[in-house]
Amino acid sequence: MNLKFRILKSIFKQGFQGMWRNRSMGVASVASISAVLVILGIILILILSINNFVMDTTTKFDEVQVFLENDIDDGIMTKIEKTAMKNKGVVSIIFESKDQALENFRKDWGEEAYLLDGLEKNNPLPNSYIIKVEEIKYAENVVNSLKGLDGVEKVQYDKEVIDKLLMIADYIRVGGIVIIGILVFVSVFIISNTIKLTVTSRRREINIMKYVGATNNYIRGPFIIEGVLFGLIGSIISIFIVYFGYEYFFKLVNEQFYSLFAVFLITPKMIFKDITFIFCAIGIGIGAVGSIVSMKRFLDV
Amino acid sequence: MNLKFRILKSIFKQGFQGMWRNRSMGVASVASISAVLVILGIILILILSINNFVMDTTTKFDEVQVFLENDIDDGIMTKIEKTAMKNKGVVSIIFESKDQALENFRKDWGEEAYLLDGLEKNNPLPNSYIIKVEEIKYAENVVNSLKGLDGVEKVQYDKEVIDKLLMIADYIRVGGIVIIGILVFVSVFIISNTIKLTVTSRRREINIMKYVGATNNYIRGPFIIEGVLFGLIGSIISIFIVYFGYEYFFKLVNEQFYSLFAVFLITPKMIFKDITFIFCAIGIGIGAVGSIVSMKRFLDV
Amino acid sequence: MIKLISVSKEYDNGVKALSDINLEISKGEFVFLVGSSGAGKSTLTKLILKEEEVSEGSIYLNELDITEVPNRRIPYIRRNVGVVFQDFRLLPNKTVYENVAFAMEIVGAHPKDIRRRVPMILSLVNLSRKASSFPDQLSGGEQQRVSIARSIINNPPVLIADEPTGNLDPETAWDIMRALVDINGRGTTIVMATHARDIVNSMKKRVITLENGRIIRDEQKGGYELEVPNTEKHI
Amino acid sequence: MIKLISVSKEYDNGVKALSDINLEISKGEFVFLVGSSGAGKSTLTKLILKEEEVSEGSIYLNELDITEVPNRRIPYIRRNVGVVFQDFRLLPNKTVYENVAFAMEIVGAHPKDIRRRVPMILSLVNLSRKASSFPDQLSGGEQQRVSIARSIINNPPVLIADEPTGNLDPETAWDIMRALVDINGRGTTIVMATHARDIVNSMKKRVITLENGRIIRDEQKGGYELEVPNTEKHI
Ligand SMILES: Nc1ncnc2c1ncn2[C@@H]1O[C@H](COP(=O)(O)OP(=O)(O)OP(=O)(O)O)[C@@H](O)[C@H]1O
Ligand SMILES: Nc1ncnc2c1ncn2[C@@H]1O[C@H](COP(=O)(O)OP(=O)(O)OP(=O)(O)O)[C@@H](O)[C@H]1O
Ligand SMILES: [Mg+2]
Ligand SMILES: [Mg+2]
Repeated sequence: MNLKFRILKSIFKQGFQGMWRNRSMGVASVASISAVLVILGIILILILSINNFVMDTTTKFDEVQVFLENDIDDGIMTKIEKTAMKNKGVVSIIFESKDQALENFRKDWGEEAYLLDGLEKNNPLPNSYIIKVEEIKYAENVVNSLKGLDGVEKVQYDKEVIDKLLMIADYIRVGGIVIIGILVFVSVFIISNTIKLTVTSRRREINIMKYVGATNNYIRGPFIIEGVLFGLIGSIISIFIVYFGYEYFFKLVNEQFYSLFAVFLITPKMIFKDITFIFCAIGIGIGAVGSIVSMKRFLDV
Repeated sequence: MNLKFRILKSIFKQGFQGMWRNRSMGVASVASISAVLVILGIILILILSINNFVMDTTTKFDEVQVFLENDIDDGIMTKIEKTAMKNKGVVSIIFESKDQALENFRKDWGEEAYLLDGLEKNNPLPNSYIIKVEEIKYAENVVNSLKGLDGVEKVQYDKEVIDKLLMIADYIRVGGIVIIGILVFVSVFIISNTIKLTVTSRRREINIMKYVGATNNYIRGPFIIEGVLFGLIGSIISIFIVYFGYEYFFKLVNEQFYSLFAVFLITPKMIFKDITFIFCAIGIGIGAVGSIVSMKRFLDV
Repeated sequence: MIKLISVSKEYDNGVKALSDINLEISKGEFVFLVGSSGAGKSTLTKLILKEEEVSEGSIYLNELDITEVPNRRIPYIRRNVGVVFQDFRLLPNKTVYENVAFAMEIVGAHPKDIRRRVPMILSLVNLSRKASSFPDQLSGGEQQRVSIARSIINNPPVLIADEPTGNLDPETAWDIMRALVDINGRGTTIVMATHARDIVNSMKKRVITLENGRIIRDEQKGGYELEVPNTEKHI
Repeated sequence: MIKLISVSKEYDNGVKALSDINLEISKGEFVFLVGSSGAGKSTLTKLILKEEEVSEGSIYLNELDITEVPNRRIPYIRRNVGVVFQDFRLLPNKTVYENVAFAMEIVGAHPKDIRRRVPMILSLVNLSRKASSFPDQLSGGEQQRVSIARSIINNPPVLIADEPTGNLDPETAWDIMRALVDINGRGTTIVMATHARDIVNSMKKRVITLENGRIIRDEQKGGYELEVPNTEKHI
């Protein structure tokens, strides 16, 4: 027990010492790790923002409109309202009178609004309920529950547009995951390669340790600690660069272009935790695993 | 002359030999270079595709509609046509009768088309010309030349939408250039770092050469050649991966989702030349410059 | 203690460095290994340390056939063998003190023992002043003495020294030899490959002479006598 | 040929390796440099090669003050000085043949000359069979001989050999010495740092003795006599 503890302590000492004494190589290696992670961060933000934008757009279509028959009594209307509210995900239900509807049309149409002139007297538009749902996926149920109900003439939602948007969102999500997956893979590859180059340049040292009678674990230990520290430092640097860089950019965009872009962009806060987690995991993980794997070859002596 | 040539020849020999004899390090270093360039390639494609998509969308708005007064004679119409055609960038000019316009409205409106019922008898829509321009920027001139002309009731184009789209396109282009700029910078950094690690691991060799009386240029030569070869191999590998990988992906997308995505995506052919050029420039350039810079420190002995 | 049974070593490039070596060294012996450059002395020491694998034959260390030992166990075998390498093999990023202490740390020695023993051994090889120097700040002979210090720090039962005096002046070389004799007197088996004719001749120990990878002479209380049967022309 | 005027060398870590060295070696001389381990022999050779900078004083090589020479010119100075390094310094990724040929290639020698001369020198140091081996496939003595071969391949006006026989058996060492004498006879100035008492004593050449960074003796036809005035206790 005491022996093991002493050996462990000595391994840690060697690890920190080794890192310090090889700092010129270490700097290059940490810099590469940071650089790769910065790239990963930029892409992550890019893809999350695109995703965000698409998701944001879909929420603009998250309503179901229920057109009512003319002249129905309050009982029927209450029943429709209640049925609608019973569905999961319903956020609000708003009554839109036929006059209001015409007015809205007029606004929407803008320059072509004159086409609607003269419709006021014999307004062909129906009264309706506009039901907002929390997320688009809840719309389908609402529609089904209301269809065929007494007093309901027609239930309408932008199924086509929504389906298309959801599909696009899906593809972007899948595409994003694929791209990020590739990037993570490539980052891992570059980082482990960097570690490999660092370890390779010290193969003679590893050999000497072996010949003096150090066990593989004893030799590996300090290198793993070094690798982990390099990875950790690299990821911390990249987290700082990505987070503050993006915060600066985000502010700039917000101040200069107001809402135009801001809605598309994911907020720095939202990504901070993810990035910290992902980066540390990659940096430290690859630092450790990379050291172990790249040493394997040199330990067989 | 002959002496210089012999020395040059010997430098080349050493370069190729050095690359071969250090191939295990070389593999790691080439792999890193390729990996970085592959990332760059993916991002390049992503950004170009987004740009493409936006540009594509703007071309959907590249038309000006000229509404005509009722019952004007052919002379006036010819004159309008001629004036329009005189503008730069006009591609086609198509007459749309009021009946045709109503029919189009009906199609566009889909479910709400019943609102138009009864308008046939007293069609309030005007006859019009639809003028297609090559690029959106030509629209403004067309509009100005036609405004106020005899028989022209109104000239309309989606100025607001178009301006917004053009602005977005601009921002995306700038943002894309910035991101790609950062990426190129980071790639350069990683590659030169990798070269540095490779060179550092051979500092002893460099020292020995110096002590034996080799000039700095003589020592540098083979390393530069090695660096260039590593860079070249790395970029060729990455060009292959990116090009064929993307071609495969592009085909897949085209087959599975038809036009839905295909229009967004830049075609592999379109990027091949750019990627080849950029990658080779980065790979070879950094291979050479990286070697020179990282050797500097070790040559001062 | 050390027993080689028809050991041969052929390197990957086809060089036959040792052929059919049979040899037995008992516990507590002091053996010189002599032979001209390239005769196979270092190869023999490398085989005992399992730095290289035998091509044929077996090597017993303390009754244990080390050619059969699984990789995992090799470090523990090496700890029983102190080695002075011909090319020193010091860790470049560790000071003299740390290089010597390293051999104790890997076996988990107590820090107190390390702090006591390392300075002692360093003063034995006359390097106390250089404790905090790095190997590339040392002269050739100083590096060699660090390697010697490291090899004996753990009181190994076997000590293999590959030309431990090649970079030392005669005076210092004799200091080292006295130290080795002292260690040998306390029970350590010593095998020393050397070219130092004076030393071999005056020590009157067992001398094994190698030539072209074969043992051509093995004498108790022998001397340094090299016949080079098939030399190429001399200038 | 070589002239040192009140040269001192203090290393970055404060070690004073040489103090106030005054020395003149004429063209064609053969000089032994002796002294105990750490006396400053290698430091002296490193200064002449400009591997290290002097702290004080000047060094003239062929009337040229090399301490004043701009960096750019250093390689051309080094080409006039063949060196056998104490630690050999062979290029690990080049074969024996290539290591030796390298010294010729950097001066732009004609390939025909290289192909003729390299095998000649390799056979001189008895390494013809090892021409295509890499340094780490050689024994210590073989590496040393490659280093010797490389140092003399260009017929340099000055040859500095830092313990060129440390890893060689006496027989081979004498072969090398004979070769050096031969080269010296053809006009090359030779400075050889060594611990080989036998060789120094029988050659009857000029012997410069260093102790603690100072010249304590400088004798024509001298012998290897080291007094170690202030040694620490011996065991
Ligand atoms: N790794 C290797 N690969 C191939 N051949 C080798 C290797 N190591 C040594 N040899 C060859 O094996 C032979 C014996 O080498 P060894 O190092 O045992 O000689 P040695 O007796 O120690 O010589 P020295 O006194 O010069 O150190 C030599 O011919 C050498 O060239
Ligand atoms: N790079 C260096 N940095 C600091 N001190 C050094 C350096 N090189 C040598 N020394 C010290 O300078 C002194 C002289 O060293 P030098 O190598 O000249 O000795 P030497 O006479 O060649 O000894 P040996 O016979 O052991 O090779 C020694 O005390 C050594 O520790
Ligand atoms: Mg040997
Ligand atoms: Mg020396």
